[in-house]
Amino acid sequence: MKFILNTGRSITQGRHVEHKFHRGYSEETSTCFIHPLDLLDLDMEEGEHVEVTSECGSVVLRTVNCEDLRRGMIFVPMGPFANHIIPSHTHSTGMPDFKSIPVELEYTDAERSTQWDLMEKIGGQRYEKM
Amino acid sequence: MKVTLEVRPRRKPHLPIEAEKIVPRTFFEETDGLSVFRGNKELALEEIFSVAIEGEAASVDGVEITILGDSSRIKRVGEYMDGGRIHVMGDIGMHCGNFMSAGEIVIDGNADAWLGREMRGGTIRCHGSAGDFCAAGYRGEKRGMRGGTVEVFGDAGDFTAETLAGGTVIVHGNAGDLAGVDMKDGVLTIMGDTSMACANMSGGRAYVHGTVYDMIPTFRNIGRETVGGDVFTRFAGDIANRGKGTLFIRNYKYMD
Amino acid sequence: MKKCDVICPFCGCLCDDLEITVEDNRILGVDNGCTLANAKFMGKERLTSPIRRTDGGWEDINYDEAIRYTVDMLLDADRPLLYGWSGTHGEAQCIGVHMCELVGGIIDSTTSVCHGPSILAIQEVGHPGCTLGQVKNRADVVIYWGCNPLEAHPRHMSRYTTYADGYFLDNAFRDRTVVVVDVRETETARVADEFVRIKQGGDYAVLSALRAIVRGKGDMIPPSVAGVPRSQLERIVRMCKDAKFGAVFFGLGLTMTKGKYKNIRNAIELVDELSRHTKFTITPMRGHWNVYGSNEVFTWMTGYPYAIDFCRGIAFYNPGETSAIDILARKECDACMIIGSDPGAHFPRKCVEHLADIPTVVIDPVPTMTTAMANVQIPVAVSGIDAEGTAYRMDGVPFRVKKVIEPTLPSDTEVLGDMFARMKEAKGL
Amino acid sequence: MTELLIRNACVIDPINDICGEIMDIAVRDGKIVESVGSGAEVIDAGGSLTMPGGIDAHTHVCGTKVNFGRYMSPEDMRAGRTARRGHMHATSGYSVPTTYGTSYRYSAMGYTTALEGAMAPLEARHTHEEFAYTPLQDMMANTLFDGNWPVMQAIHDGDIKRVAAIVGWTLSAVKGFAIKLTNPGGTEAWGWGKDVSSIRDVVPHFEVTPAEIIRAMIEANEMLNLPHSVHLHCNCLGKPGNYETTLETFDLVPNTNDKRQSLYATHVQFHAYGGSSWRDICSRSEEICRAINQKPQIVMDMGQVMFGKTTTMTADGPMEFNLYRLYHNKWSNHDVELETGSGIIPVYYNRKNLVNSIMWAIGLELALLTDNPWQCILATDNPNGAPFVKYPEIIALLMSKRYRNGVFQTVHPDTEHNVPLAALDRELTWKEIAIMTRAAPAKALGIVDIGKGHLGEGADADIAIYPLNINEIDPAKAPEEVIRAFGQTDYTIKRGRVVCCRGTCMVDGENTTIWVNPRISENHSMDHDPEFARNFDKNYTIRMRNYPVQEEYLQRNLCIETEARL
Repeated sequence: MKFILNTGRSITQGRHVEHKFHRGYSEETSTCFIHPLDLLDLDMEEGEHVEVTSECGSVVLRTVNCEDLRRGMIFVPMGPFANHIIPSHTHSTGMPDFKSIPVELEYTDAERSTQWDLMEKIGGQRYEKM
Repeated sequence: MKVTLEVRPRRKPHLPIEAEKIVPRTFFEETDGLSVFRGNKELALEEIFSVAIEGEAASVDGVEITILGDSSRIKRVGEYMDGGRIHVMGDIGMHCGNFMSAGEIVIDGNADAWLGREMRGGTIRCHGSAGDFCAAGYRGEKRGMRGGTVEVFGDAGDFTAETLAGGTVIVHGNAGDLAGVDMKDGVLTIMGDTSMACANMSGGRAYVHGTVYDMIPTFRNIGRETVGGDVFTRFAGDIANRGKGTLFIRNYKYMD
Repeated sequence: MKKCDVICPFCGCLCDDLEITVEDNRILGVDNGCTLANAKFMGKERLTSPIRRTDGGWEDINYDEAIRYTVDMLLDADRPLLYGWSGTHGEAQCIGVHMCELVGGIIDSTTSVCHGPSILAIQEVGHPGCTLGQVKNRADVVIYWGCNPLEAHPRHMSRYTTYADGYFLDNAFRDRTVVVVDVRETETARVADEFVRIKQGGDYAVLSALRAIVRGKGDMIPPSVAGVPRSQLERIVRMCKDAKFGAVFFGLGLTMTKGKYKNIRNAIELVDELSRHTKFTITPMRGHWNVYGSNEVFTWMTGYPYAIDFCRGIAFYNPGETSAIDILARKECDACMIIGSDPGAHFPRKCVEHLADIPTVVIDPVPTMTTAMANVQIPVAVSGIDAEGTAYRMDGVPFRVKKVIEPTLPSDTEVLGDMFARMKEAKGL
Repeated sequence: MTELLIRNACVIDPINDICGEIMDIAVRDGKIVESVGSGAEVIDAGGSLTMPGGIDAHTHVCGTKVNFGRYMSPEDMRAGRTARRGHMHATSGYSVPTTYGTSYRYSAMGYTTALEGAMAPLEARHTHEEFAYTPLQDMMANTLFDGNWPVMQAIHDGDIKRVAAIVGWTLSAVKGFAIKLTNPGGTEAWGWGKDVSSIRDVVPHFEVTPAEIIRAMIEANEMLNLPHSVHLHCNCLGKPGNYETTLETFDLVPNTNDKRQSLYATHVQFHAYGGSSWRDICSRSEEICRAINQKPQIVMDMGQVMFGKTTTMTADGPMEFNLYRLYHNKWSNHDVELETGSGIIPVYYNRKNLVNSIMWAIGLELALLTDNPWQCILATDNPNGAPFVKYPEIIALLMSKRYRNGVFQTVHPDTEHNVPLAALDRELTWKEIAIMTRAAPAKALGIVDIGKGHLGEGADADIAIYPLNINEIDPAKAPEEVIRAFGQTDYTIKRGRVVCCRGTCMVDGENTTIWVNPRISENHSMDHDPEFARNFDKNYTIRMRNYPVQEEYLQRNLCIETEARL
């Protein structure tokens, strides 16, 4: 099903900004807030995972009901998960479309990655000394 | 005088090359010791291009520059061009034809952003597509392109003809968001579709032969009018801005 | 021991009334701070030594090696990018500009992914603004547009707007009308007097409609604009015109959506139009702590607020071309130094991928997502906790942030100062 | 110990009554001395005009408002860019250059000291930060009090001592130099989108008038024994007919200080308009100068307008909004809580425009009609009337009737019916120019005693050597020589070091911030006033404890301590 992806700050994301290797950060930034009726249409229950796919990739997120949203829009707190699928095009303004990306949602039984997994996938090296 | 510049392969092919020297007047005046920049490194023209020059020119208009190879990251070609001809066989990087006042630039491939920025005169024809801010202005400057013609045979990006203040812009394909935004004068023609066309326009004329999506709600519908055999809806605006522009549209759709 | 009137180093509000309890050079508690401030002050997971990426792991190195690596990297590069700056204080940003000028690189701050578009708009039409105290003491209409202060700037409403006392308002909470415009019904929207729910990407159209209504041309507006009934727009315009002092705050909901900086331009022009009827001001909700300071410093030193390209010696400015996202996505830099920000977490993947391809140094107290992309990371003291310096609030008011504990690591100023000295030496200056 | 000897200097030093004498100047450790040893570095001035370093008594170059002018103007930035070279950093900008740009260009013109015209106390740290990056001039900051709440409350209560105590506390807290009033009362009214239209209007809520503010501040200024007088940007700037307000304001000023004026009226050109609208605006320079000539207690600066592009910026928020409505160009505004306002718009002064032509003429008339050059300082209210790089042209206009007439031919043809300029034959002398650009500013600012504006023994060795022989050049006949020479010194010497040589700056530089600290007895100090502190923390959005500018912002600095008489 087609949705518009919106990203932004959340207070939990903000609390973890200086603690990005914590599980809490990973949890929060890999959450897909979605209208309960949309979830119903997807034939899914809250807490199940979705694969969210944009023109430039896909990522697995965990669904959470949220009636703040209009139907057809999902919200993902800003972070490495959302950015995994956000196109880099800025319309030559310097600013990517962090808030209005057309995406496709599909149920998946796959596990979510960790933030370090995502980084390693694109050539990074995890740092887990702490 | 025929100048042929063929782009050589580079070790860091993505780093842009700034080549504002590639303009007919430079070659008309002096062909030796020309340089271009890769980032902070000044390089001889020959390091980036294989250069061939044939013949002499009696005036700047007698100089024709042909650019071959992958020139998609070569920026500022034709900046301040005041005569002669540049023919780009492939794609061209940003800022091609900045401040151009006369002469002709023909691009067979695509042009990157800011094609013909703040152009004053002359002609640019781009047979592929043009990037964002095609025929537009500079940051903070009230007036963008002021004269000349930019014709794009493919699509054009967002903010096409932004702050247009004179001259003619023709896009044969579609234009991105906000074509003609803040335009003040001049003529913009889009044969395909665009969205939020001519927002905040204060003067000039624009024709959209396709559909305007997310039509700005503050244009006053004047009625139907036939232009060149096609029936358009004529709008006046942008009323939000005391605008005195005229917008002709074949089809439009508001975001209601 | 309690330290009073401490300035928070988290968001652009720069709340300066925090009380920090310190014993044995350790922070035990934070009073008056929001949850974000608490997390920042109480954070314990700092790096204690510079690290270098090895084949499949990390090793500790000393400061001398780490600084040498960075200096060599920047001096060797054809087009280095010096990015970040919002998490550090002004004095360090000044050194950063000098470094960039000397090596011939590009300097950009997190502005380009927050209020860069606002700056582009301001450069077209100006900015009718004010300090936050004007709003606190006078504003009877407050509009939050595309922002969610309760989550992003948790004390904004209690210090400066809704819940703050106002000198000219008898009962500030009752006498102020708060309007929220958003696509989501956020926490902030729920406490507002009026919530305007707008369709995604419809901000520009709604702003244009409001401008036309203010100008008395409302008759031509379609009955619904981007999901908002005309009657609601008309009500809001009445509210604004009747205000004694109106204040608009806007966030990334306006800068990151369709229309980009032209949305902001439209919002500013709406405020200009309203200024003909009553007092109105507009303020961007700057997010990352000292991001506004980076704009101030870059501006007085280079002439431009962000995205400055010194490769050709003179300053060249063209966001969209010289801004960090574009440069990384187009692979147009060949080395990168990152300080006081985390593009690994906050940039689109394609940009982060390029960081993995080029030599990258991160200057940051804690491991971040960008750490994964770094060749070297240099830990430093945290501005506002164990380092001091200047920071600018979202409204341009400068503060001197203090140390609340004694540092065990060098500050940004010291690390960058050392780098700059070595660069000058290498260049024979 | 470093020593320098300037030989064969043709010196004009009005404060020491030296006019065109060929002499040597000896310098030791940054000060002018009687003589130096044989090991001193020698500069042969070869008979060139040598004067104390220039002092700009009113310029906007550092701080929040100026920086916002830069921030919003990338098109101005690209109009003047230079790359890093030697000791010089990269610069950008024309009308609002970067701090380095400002500093280098002033230095090339022989200017070594400048007064920032307007600093909002709340944002003082910003001004001081920029001072640190304006390395080749000693800097001081006018501190804005035009809409200061506690001050207006104390004036309303009739408690001038309290006014003085608040001002003293604030100046010392923000490391300011002098009291600046910009459209007094008007900036507070602008907090509601309103303005005052005369000095008798009542400021909303605070129930005081501009006249009361001005008078009280003059009195407080003298109680505090400040080196400079009140520095006033009169009400009604830029409005046709405003000369009446200006004259009424002048009538408020007592003659209370025998060392200097009691009021400094800044950019008076903008306050000398007759008429009732833009259609019948005319010059009232004669009336203004008649008043000035009768009132030694007032010193003014010209506020000269020059044709071309510039940026206007002032704390006078409502005035800028009026300009915006006139020009429809971009407009910025920045009100500062409890203190003041500010506004910025770019303008283009067009010689084909009658109003602009009249403005241009009025500035010159003020200088030519003021009998005593000590009472009229050369300035453009940089960048409001014109960028300071236009000073050499202004000097030429004042020294050459022929040049003036030539330019007059190019302005709007109706100008001559609205201004007396064409009838003025006066041509200023070298000495008068020296007074208007260094001696009078030093005296008016009260910094002669700390060694500014003259070349006597003990003075700071701030010296400008211009490539010009005054015995060979007739300025009336060779204005282009005057412009060239004043545009670029052979040597600009600051604190005994050559800092700029033919336009190239030779050192990184390190300026001095000059500020005042009035000593106020404990029982009057705001530090011990619980009511002040309570209201401060209640009304400001900054804690009182975080408000003062910390020592860290003063690198080199010179504090003028005064004894307050409360």
